[in-house]
Amino acid sequence: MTPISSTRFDRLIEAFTRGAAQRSSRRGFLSQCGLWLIAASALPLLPVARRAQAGEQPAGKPVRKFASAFANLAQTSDSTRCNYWRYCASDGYLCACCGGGPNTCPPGTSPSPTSWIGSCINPDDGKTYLIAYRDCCGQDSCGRCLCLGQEGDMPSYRPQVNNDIVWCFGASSMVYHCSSAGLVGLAE
Amino acid sequence: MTPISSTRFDRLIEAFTRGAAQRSSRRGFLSQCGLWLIAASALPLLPVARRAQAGEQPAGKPVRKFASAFANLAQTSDSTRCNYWRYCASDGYLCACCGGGPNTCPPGTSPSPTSWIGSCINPDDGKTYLIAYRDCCGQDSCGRCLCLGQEGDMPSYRPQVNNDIVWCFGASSMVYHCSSAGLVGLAE
Amino acid sequence: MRGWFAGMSAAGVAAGALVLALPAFGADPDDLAADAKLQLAESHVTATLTPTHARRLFVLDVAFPAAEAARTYVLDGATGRIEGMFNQAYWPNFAVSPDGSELYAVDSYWEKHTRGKRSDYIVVRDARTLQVSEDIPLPAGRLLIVSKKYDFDVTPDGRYGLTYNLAPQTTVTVTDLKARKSIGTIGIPGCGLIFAQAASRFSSLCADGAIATVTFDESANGTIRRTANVFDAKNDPAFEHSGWDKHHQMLYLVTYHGKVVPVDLAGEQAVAGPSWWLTDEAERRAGWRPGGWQVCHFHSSKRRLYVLMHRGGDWTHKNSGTEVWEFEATTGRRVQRVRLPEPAQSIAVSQDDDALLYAIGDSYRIYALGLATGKLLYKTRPLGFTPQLLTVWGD
Amino acid sequence: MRGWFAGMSAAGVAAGALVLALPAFGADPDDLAADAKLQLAESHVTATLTPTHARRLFVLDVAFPAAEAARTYVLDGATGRIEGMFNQAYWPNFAVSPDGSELYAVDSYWEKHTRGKRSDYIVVRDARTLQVSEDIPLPAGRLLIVSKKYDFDVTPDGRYGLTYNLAPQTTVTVTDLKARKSIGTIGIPGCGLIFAQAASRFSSLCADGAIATVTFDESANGTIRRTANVFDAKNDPAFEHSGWDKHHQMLYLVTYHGKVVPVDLAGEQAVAGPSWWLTDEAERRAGWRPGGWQVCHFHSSKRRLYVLMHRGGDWTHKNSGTEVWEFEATTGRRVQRVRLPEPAQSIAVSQDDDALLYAIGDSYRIYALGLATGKLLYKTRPLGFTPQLLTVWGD
Repeated sequence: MTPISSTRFDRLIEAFTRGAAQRSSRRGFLSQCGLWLIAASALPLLPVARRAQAGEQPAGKPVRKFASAFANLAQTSDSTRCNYWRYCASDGYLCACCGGGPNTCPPGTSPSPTSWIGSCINPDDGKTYLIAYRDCCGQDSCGRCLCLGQEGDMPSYRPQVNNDIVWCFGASSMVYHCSSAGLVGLAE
Repeated sequence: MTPISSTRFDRLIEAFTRGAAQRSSRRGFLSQCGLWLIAASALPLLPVARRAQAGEQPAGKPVRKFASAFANLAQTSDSTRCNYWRYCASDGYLCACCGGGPNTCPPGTSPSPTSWIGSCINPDDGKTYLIAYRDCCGQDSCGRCLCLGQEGDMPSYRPQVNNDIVWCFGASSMVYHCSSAGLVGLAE
Repeated sequence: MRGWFAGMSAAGVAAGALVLALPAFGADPDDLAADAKLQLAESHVTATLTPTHARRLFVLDVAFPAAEAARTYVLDGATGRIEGMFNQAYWPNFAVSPDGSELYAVDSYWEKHTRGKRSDYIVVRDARTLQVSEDIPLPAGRLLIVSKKYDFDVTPDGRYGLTYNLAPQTTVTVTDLKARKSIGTIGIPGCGLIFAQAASRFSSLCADGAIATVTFDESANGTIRRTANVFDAKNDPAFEHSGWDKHHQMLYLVTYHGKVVPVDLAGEQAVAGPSWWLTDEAERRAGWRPGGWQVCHFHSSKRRLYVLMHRGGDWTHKNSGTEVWEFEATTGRRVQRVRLPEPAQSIAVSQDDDALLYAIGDSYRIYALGLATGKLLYKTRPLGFTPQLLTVWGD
Repeated sequence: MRGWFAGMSAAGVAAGALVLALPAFGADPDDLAADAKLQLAESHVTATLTPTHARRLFVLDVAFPAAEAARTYVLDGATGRIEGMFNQAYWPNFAVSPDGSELYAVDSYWEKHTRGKRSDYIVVRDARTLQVSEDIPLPAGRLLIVSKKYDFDVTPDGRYGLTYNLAPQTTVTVTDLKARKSIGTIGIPGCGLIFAQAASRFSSLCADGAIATVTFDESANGTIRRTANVFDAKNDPAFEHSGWDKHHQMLYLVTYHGKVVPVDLAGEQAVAGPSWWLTDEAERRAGWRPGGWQVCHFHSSKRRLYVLMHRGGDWTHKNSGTEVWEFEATTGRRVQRVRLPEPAQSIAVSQDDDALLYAIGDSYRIYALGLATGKLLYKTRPLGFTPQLLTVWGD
């Protein structure tokens, strides 16, 4: 694809994604669990979600196979659950519960033309993959399968790593519907 | 007040209310429990409300002091509960839970300039009073204290005795907020 | 820095051929290899629905506590899977075009969601993409009422959409769905609801228990023929959601007390047939009667009537039903009683041969049962805020 | 028939003097006496709120599952009684004017609720009637994000409303609230959030951990002065809802790990003071750290900082807090730990001497506790869909 970095919008994306990519290539703070990038206007609000989150903080230490806490609890078979492996950096309503899938927007919505790249460990092969997180935009909240993610989520004055922003910039509508997560390829 | 019955709108109100009033003056089908007139865009939807309604259908016969089933369960002290005596014909969110009262609209809303007249028994003195039911209009559903009434509720092809219609005709807004119930006086 | 660009492309979405250009990084040694470009392993597409079929289920959520924000969910009725959703607005209606290609939403919007200028439309959507193809204005407005199915109907040929209004006269606005234009309004004094049985004809129920049949022309000039009273509107009114067999132009009025009045709507004037009861005397003594919101539904090719039933006293006509009773509409013979997993407000029946019974439970779950077996196929998680009405293709 | 008329009148509502003219019935012997007219025993009025006071509580419900339909509830903080409600729109903000006379809602509307033309406004409402007095357009738009308090602030003199935007540069739009007009937009590259400390000055937090202070003139020309980094934005960022003492122009940054960085915003350039910890080492080992949505609040005259605390590991900064810890902001001394009846996402403290602590529990109940006693005053029933932010006068 031709870079379209001459527009004002592109410069924003560039600035965002550059920062994100730098972190993703490190064995640091953020790369452990993949990037928690702007994939959704996510929000830790439903009591169910809060409890689920709380439930992931066991008193004792669980057996940890991977550096990523998310990956240690992840599965690769059911994309309608919060712990599907690709969603390590996703936050919001899962498109897979709303008529779409991890890389498909539900009918009546469209993917934001921009996406963030996160990296998630596939627990089956232990390898790290790059994931393109896109919001599907154009209908109000789908309201199904709210997944709350926090790992790597930073305050919104660091927008490139904040998961509360409505990431529909450049889409035909700025109305957030759900969050998707397309597979890019091996991270390294 | 001067009747303003020369408008098209008045003729509707007249037609509605005449029918209603005829029934209310009878010892018949409808007058027992007061009229279930158009006081609200009411709707038996919340599970709580449904259960409450179901709970009012005991297997055995309760002790009945009044002909009105509503009056037999009514109280006169707490206007934020569904069984407050004036609400015998009301249906919807109670204004008394939303910053208003039985005869007061919450701030930011206004009473529909039109009202329906029902008759409710005050269980303290056993007398029947006329009640003016008005919707408060101008904000979306207040969402508090949904009370489901059915007694006297008829299908909407008899609009004067149907409780599903948004009764904000003539108000500055057709958006339903809550249901109020003002005291008119003794019915007889 | 310029050697790098963001992972984005034009949203060539429906084509499904989106290739993601991946960051090619610059000089920072901590970055990935410079100039690396990765293809997106998967395309990122927008799903389209399969063509409308008998087991598609549309659930209208009126969202009572936020009534400006109603929506319709599209489900695969066979599995309960959510296939999509689209927003509706304030106390909307919904219908499917007879050929299944379009969805019609009747909606009222306010300029600032709950205030400002109001506007009313029949919103036409493509049934496979859910994209809006037209907002057809309803200049005469429409009645705002907790959504009832038969405040909107479409003529069997798909030509006209008919919307009910009360402002203050009771009227029906005729919209030419092909020309995308409202063509006029017909007064139906003293009557309400719309049952559109023919290309240029609909019937309504009247406050006195009569049936009014309106035959109209292409300029929305209507001729009304009223019957004598066919039910006792004062003491035993017919449910708004009575059994409607559009295919055979038969309306099976079901009354609060459980009587059925078959009405033949084929002609310019309706003709009522002999009434029968849903219940026998013992069942009535035991308190069995119809109740709920969408109380009845009809299977047209089987000519069967389905009714939500519960035990209760007078004025329990909106109580949820614990059972669905199935009747041969032409004979009044009861075929079976189906006990529901949970009391329900609304039911519908798919119009295919191996029909499914759908129900909206009080917990707002959607249930599906096989009518041949009476077995539960699935229940969904609670859906939306206050799901209210069910629609299947051809109902 | 004309001898009768309906019980209606013009809605002379605010005056409270509505007299209901009651039906005087006609000739039907079954009716009430002909020509009977009854006075309404009560007037039918619209309530107005008392003037804004220290214990009024505003609860912003962002209504996440129907985000177009957010709303703010007005509560009597002393009792938990709902005093009113008004609709907001898509991911809104809210603030009270410094003099308490007006309410400001920052809202984004779509022409058809979720589609069509978008428009952004600061909506001005009278604080006692909740009636809209003006929709001030925000022609440059605003950032759509799950509502955060400091994406909008009002200068202490009440003159300017400042709204944050990211499209794609990060900017602040300056609106003259007295002239009811947006006057311009100021770029704040690399920074976000708005803490308005003076008549023509605000500060923002920057992605690198610096503080930018903008001094602007009446044409919205701004001069930016940045500090060196005052916190470690990469490894231990400061919460967006840190402790903000507008009265003393002091921002108490609270970090994910529980450090406090006091920042003096009085001058043209911010000055950071020595940092301190919310926790001692043993408490940190036990996992105590701040978390939630509106994590902190501040009591200005007492100069006390309140922080929602929980036990958890890294990346639990949005976990609900089980306790609120109270600190002397000037010394870092902990005054008390208040155990909440239920884990909470957001807290606020009334600004009067006998201060109340409010919390939004995970069940969406609002709790109030007396800070002097630690005793629970009340809990409300669950309020709204997803109540998110609390506002008190003078916070």
